[in-house]
Amino acid sequence: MIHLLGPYVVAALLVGLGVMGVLARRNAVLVLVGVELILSGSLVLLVAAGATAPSRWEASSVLPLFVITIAAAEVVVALAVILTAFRHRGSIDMDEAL
Amino acid sequence: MTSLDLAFAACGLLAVVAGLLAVTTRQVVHAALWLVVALLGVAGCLLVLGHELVALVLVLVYVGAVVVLVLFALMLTRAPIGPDLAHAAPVWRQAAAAVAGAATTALLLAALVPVAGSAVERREISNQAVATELFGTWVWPFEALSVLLLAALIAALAISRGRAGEDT
Amino acid sequence: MTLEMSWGLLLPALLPVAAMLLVLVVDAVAPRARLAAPVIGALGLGGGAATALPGLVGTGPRLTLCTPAPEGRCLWDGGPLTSTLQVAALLATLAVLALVSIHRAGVIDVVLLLASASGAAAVVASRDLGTWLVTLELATLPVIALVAWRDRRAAAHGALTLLTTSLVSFGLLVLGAALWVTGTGDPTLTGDSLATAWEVPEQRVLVSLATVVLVAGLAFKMSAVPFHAWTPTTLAAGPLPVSALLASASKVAAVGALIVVLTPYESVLGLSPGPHAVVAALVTLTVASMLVGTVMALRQTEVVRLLAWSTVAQAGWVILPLTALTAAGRRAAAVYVVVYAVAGLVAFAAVRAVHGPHVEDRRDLTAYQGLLRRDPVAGGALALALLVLAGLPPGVIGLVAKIVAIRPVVSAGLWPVAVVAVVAAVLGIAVYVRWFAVLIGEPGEDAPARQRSRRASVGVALVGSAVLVLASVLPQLLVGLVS
Amino acid sequence: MALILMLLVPGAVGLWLVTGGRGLDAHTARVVALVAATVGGLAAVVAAAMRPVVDRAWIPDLGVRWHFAIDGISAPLVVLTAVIGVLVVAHAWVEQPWTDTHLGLPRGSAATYLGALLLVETGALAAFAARDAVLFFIAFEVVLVPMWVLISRYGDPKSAAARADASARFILYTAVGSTLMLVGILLLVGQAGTADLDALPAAAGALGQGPQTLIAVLLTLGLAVKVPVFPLHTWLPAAHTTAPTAGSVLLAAVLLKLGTYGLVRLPLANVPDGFARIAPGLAIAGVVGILWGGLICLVERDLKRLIAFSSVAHMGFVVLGLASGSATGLQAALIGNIAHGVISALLFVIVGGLKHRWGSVDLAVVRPALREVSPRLGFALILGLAAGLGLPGLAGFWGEFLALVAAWEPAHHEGVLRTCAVIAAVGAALAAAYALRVARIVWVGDAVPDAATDDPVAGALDRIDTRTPDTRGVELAVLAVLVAAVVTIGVVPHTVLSVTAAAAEALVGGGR
Amino acid sequence: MSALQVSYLLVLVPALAAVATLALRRWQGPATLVSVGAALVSLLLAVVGLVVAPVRGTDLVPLRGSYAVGGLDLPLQLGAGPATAAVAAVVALVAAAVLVFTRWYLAADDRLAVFAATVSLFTAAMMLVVHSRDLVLTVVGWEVMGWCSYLLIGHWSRKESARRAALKAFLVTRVADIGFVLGVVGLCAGAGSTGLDTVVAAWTSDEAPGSPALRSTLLVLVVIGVLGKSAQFPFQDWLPDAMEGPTPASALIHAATMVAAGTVVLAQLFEVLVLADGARWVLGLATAVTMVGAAVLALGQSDLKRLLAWSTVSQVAIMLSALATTTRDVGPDPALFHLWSHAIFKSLLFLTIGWLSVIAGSTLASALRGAGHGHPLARVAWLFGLLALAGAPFVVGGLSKEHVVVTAYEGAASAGGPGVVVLAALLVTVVLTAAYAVRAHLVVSAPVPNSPIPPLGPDTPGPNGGIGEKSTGHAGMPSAPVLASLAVLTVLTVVGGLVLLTGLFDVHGASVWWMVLTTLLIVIGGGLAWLARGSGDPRDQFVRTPRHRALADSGFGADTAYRALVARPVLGLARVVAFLDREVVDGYVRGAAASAGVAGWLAERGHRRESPSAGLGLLALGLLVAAGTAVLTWR
Repeated sequence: MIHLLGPYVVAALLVGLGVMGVLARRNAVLVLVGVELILSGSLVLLVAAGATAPSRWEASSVLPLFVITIAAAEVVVALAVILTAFRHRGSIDMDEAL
Repeated sequence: MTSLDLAFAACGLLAVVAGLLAVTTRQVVHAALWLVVALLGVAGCLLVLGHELVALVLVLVYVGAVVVLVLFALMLTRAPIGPDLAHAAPVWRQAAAAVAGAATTALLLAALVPVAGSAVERREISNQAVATELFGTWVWPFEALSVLLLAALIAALAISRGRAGEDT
Repeated sequence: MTLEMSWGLLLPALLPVAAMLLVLVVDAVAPRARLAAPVIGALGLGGGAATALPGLVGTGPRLTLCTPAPEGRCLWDGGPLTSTLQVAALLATLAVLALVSIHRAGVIDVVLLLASASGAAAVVASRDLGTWLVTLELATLPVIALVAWRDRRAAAHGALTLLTTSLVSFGLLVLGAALWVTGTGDPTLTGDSLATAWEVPEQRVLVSLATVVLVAGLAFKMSAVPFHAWTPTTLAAGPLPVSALLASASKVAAVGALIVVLTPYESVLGLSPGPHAVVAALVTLTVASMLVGTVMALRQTEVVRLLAWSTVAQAGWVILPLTALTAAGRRAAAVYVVVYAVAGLVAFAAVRAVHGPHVEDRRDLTAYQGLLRRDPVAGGALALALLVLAGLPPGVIGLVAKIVAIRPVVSAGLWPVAVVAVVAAVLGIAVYVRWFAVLIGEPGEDAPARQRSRRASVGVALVGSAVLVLASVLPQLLVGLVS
Repeated sequence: MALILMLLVPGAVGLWLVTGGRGLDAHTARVVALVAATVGGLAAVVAAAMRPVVDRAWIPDLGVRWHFAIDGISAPLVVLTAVIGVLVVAHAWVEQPWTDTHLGLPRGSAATYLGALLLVETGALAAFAARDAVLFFIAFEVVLVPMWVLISRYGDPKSAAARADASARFILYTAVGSTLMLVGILLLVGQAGTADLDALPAAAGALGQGPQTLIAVLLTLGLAVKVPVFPLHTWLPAAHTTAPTAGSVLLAAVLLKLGTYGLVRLPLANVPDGFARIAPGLAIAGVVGILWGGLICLVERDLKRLIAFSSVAHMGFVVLGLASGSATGLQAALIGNIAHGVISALLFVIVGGLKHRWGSVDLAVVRPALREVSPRLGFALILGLAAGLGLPGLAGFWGEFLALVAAWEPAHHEGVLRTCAVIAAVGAALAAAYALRVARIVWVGDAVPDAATDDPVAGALDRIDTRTPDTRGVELAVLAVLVAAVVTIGVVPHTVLSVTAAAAEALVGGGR
Repeated sequence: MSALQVSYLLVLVPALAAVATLALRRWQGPATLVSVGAALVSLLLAVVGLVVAPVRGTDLVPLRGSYAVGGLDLPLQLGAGPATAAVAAVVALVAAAVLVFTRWYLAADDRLAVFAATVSLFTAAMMLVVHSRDLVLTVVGWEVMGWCSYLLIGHWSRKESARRAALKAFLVTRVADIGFVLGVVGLCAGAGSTGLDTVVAAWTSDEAPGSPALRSTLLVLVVIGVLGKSAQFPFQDWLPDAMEGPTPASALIHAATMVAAGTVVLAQLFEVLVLADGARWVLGLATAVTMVGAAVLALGQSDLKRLLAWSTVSQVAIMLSALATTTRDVGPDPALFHLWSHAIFKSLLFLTIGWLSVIAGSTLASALRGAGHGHPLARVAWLFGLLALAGAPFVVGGLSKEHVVVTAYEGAASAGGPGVVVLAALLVTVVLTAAYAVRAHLVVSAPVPNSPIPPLGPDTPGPNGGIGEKSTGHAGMPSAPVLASLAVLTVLTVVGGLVLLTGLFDVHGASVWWMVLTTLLIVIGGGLAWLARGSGDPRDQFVRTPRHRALADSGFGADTAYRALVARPVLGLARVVAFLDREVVDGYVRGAAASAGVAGWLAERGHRRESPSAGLGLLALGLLVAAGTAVLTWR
């Protein structure tokens, strides 16, 4: 037996922290960290949906797998872009205007 | 309050506290490391919820690959080992970010809590079933995912190699 | 699990992928064959568009990837609306490929364009969250790379902006998807899945929130205010063809994705779109986009920035009919975005024909002084595109598109929104007529020299203009596509 | 056939002139344009007499059809537009804005100018003939860009800023109106389920009071900009002052008519109850416009602006007639519309000619008496002024008189409309005052100093070309046609009234 | 030829003549011949009309069916009755005489043909008013007359005073026409038709379309228009100024057309007018004030042409007063009869003074002293004209004035309307009229030989603001046709009263007692003037100081009052409105443009930092907005 309140609260907190991280950080890499937190919060939510009742086509298991993979792909591109930007701008400060 | 609840609470607490530190710490490398902790906490949560496969993938992909990449990126962009003063955001902005985060949390809680209901039986999820669905029903997006990965690979390669001077 | 699958319907998305793989293979086998990649790419895109054509005329359901009845759900819908958007996205990508110009297009350009095109073609047809998420990112991610991989400071900056916003938008999309699954227990974006959740008030709230978050995430891709900040930076900094891609194919994909999200609501809300959260969110987006985009465009003198802000404004116009949450509104949005994509492409192509590939050129409005006399072909195409964007005859199709866009809103009783649209339309006329006035003026002395390698740009501009003229004479050709 | 010819010939030739034919030399372009305008005009006259119908699907998904027909209400306007179309093209022999160089810059080609004229004519004809609400809107919009080109490109060569301001005002202002009207049309069409103007009144008649009022407000607001009704008139003086003569003529004689015609066609015909509800407001705006325009004309220095403001006043009478809601009022509005078309066209041709001769039409500049130096032009001017002040026997009288009668005995809101009638009658006296002011200054040369030697403006007098050449040739012909029209409508108003009678009766449901 | 056909022809012939004359204006001679010929044809027609004039009470058959404009019928019919036939005849006569005179008087004018055309048009308009059986046609003729008077008065447009006088004449009458048009509009709208008979029938029936108060108001409005056109108080001042026009124009305006039109119209509306006490009071009071005031002013004028002008004002007031006082039984014919007689003697007077002024070079009394010497016909014409003006018994003017006085008495006796006031005013006026008539005669026939004053050019005003007459370039002896027409008019002045024998005018017999009384009054007035004749202008005995003279010449300063009360406030208002239009009404346009600009500026400031994090900041904003709307609106 498990209460669903727990996962929901954790998910909400993680997403909130992620939003905060995205907004507060000036370092582009650390913005990524915030995004990862939002994603992990969402994962908790997704998984919780499948933990108690069978979701259609096991979506609550499959979708997290997709999300993790997409996120990995994104991170790869993101880091490449960040490195390029660093190469050209000399910094990855998000506040730096063009 | 069941034992599962307790276990979940522990993992969740770990994840949240680590997440908080990850978004607030001044030391960029620490932020990445705290992220690892937070992700481990999340993985624990997933385990408690019965999704071993997802938890495993999370740990493998995120902790094993993503965070390492992040660390590399931090190094390559010459992040200081100590507190990163160059990228310190002003206090008002941190406060605003905190407010935005809190608002998001509140919004989500306001929507989620009413549907939480009472304790329910945890469902056993068989990896067999997941695999069947993944390669049965979900085969089409799964293939699309592979294309995405390929494209991302090429993209990352192209970006990091660059092409000097020329423009389209 | 067995899936009913008809390959024909999947071809619009599959052919570009196949072409992409083929390009990679050819490149590996014969790296010297420089022309191979663009040609294969063009064939893939053209073929994809061609295979989508039957959907334009076909009647009856064109569903595939369906699970068995009775609880069957389909993951893919290749109906007329989808096919229209697919054709538009694929052809727009083809036009961008042409703009990149055959000689310069490297393997990487082609591959990334193809990947993006297949993502766009797939996302508009998807009916489940998995496909939707994956293909939406497939449509987006290569574009970021396309912006970034040219080795320039401005491009890198633009890419960084695009990247961060796109990452956050992805986070929002996933969050929205999670909420949706939590609310409905169903990963498909269909009316059925929504209807069951609609019965329970708490779930209804949850689902509404999910949709709002999804809409917010998509607003990034559509560059709707307030999720638009990347647009002027990225469009102005990136290569012109990629900006054209962002303004056309990417926008079509984003609108398609938005339509996918909103379609379920037609069954539950369409009849009485009152003060619902989803409607409120859409109205906010459309009003803010239309007004801010136009007002900002009014002040720009750099033409790409002007086009970028006009993209923002047009995003508002695209969302406008969707606020009605009716089938008519959905179709209207498709028509509008297609018209906009064509006109935008023509405008970008004309700009490229005037300035050439060098972004560092002074792309100022003054460079267009008297263009219609100096360069009747590019000038004429640009003038037509501007009139279409402004919605003024002889750009009748632009006017028809505006009528089409306003109609569902008015029918749904949201006429105050329509009145805001009136203001935006008038400001928009001011924006485009300002440029148009420069075009038809007398040539100044300091006009930039005519570019040499501009055949491709002029060609794209001419083909686009031909489409616009044809559609102006017979709007039914375009309007009728989606019904 | 006649309908198609009427729309196709000027439209196609106009489009060709502004695109492919821009290279044509001025003479060829003029001949081509004149032939096109004449053929189109003849076709229009034939169409107005034969009343053919064209009806085929265009955008089935929007329910929009190519549905053109001419009825009693549009027939006089179609003929007016056709005649004015020929006249403005012919006027290109007199005034040639493409050669008016300022600062040594050429100003576009003759072909573009003539093409724009033809396109405006086409748009107006299409709007008058359209029997589909959405089609009407599209045709309504067609005139915007060519007219904008005429103002911004071929307008007053002296001030580029004024041209930009006036043309932007014109296009944005009218776009506000037309888009509001579009919202109204779409609301109407959506509620009634058809866009066919023949079927709309019946379909929309069943609407409730609320929707009717809303639709009427939107439509009326939108169209009031075009009319223009006070206080939405401020685009008009700027546009008139800046536009070339032909542009002013088209603007006054054709484009303003689109507004009133639209008011008749859309709100009055389709949502009569709603229109009746807002009629008092409209009537008040109309009479305020009468007074407002009349008063400004008493002190306005620029003659073109003055005539523009007098247009505001005259259209006030038309609006008053419409607001009365009776068949008499409708007839008054229709004949007032036509009359204002020919009178203002006449005045603008004259004033344009004067501006051409004098360089400016500032009334404060001392000039010789027109009746002395160019009697024919002077005669035309005094006739135009007399018609403008509503002298019986000339065109302007009938619209004003009948509007007053209609407002005195309206179909609704008797108190408000009677008051409006009284005020409008006062406005008619103002019309006399400003018309005579112009006559006194221009026609009889009030400001001619008796002794030029001790006059401070004597120096200025020397610079002015006092040998104002009299009108001749094409200009004379244009003036003669307009004068004939003014007198004919004035003496035999039944030429217009009998055409519109049946349709007007049908529109307001058979009399009062 | 039926009376109807005659009436149509009487309108058409001068109108067509006007067009033809205008078309031929390059050739002055033939052009004027055409108009003179047409005038003579009209005269002939009018005489025929007198013969075929229908018997009283006969219905007129319309030539064709009526038009309908919406709910309004427009019969647009003409008609003729005995009185109208007589009025038409005198109009035709005066017009013909004026045109004949013009050909001589303006022979050297380069715009002679235009003048003649205008006169023809003027005549046509008056004929239209006279014969109109439709209020719209009445308005048409009414306004066209106003316009023609503008053209005629302003004929010498090289002269500032003429330009101003023309403008003033038109504007003053036009302001009064606000009332006229409104009244007509109200009457027609109420009756649902513009046909005169329908309107009269509707408004006199028991089920009138409006309350008696409304009826009275509408007629007051009509009366206001009439007061304007007929130069009655408070609109009187335009008429003396109109003397700036050429003398033939004055003759036409004063004698038979414009100022008399009000009488004709009110006579047409008589059936309604007698029911409208308010209108009768307004008319009676205004005319009473006018007839006395104008007579006083006539006595004090330094310019004989202006004297005649004021006498016109006074005489027209007498005509109109008859309409204000007459009872239903008596009817409007006394007024029309006075119109008839006034037309004859006033045209005679004007043409004579035109001739005299050519001799003297000015119309100032000082210049005209003794101008009658050497021109016996002129002296005789002048004498008989003045006799008629003064109302001497048995000449035409005396007869008609007698009838007016009797009418006023009967009106006062039957105790309704403003009869008493009018009667008192009439009696005072009789005295004053006799006085200024005697004065006018004394000036012209003074034994002092004409002092040679050089003829004045048209562009230079005469001394004291007098009226400079056009030099005609001949020695002052008119052509034979002119002399003939003067003779005809003189004869008619004497024997015109015989028209009463034809029964065209339906008037009651005059009372011998009243005749004796008025004769007495005339003798008193004339005697006083004769006694005061002194050595110079007899006026000097009445008006001694220059200040008073200036006051008299300026018509008690009415012009100043017009400027102060009407012109200046209106112009001030116009300036205010122009300012408002520029700064306030246009303000919202510019405000919209400016606010778009400001919004753009603000938005641009908001987007100035194109840093990646700015986008994220906007995201936060967007999220909060979305959350807010979601919370507020979800359901």
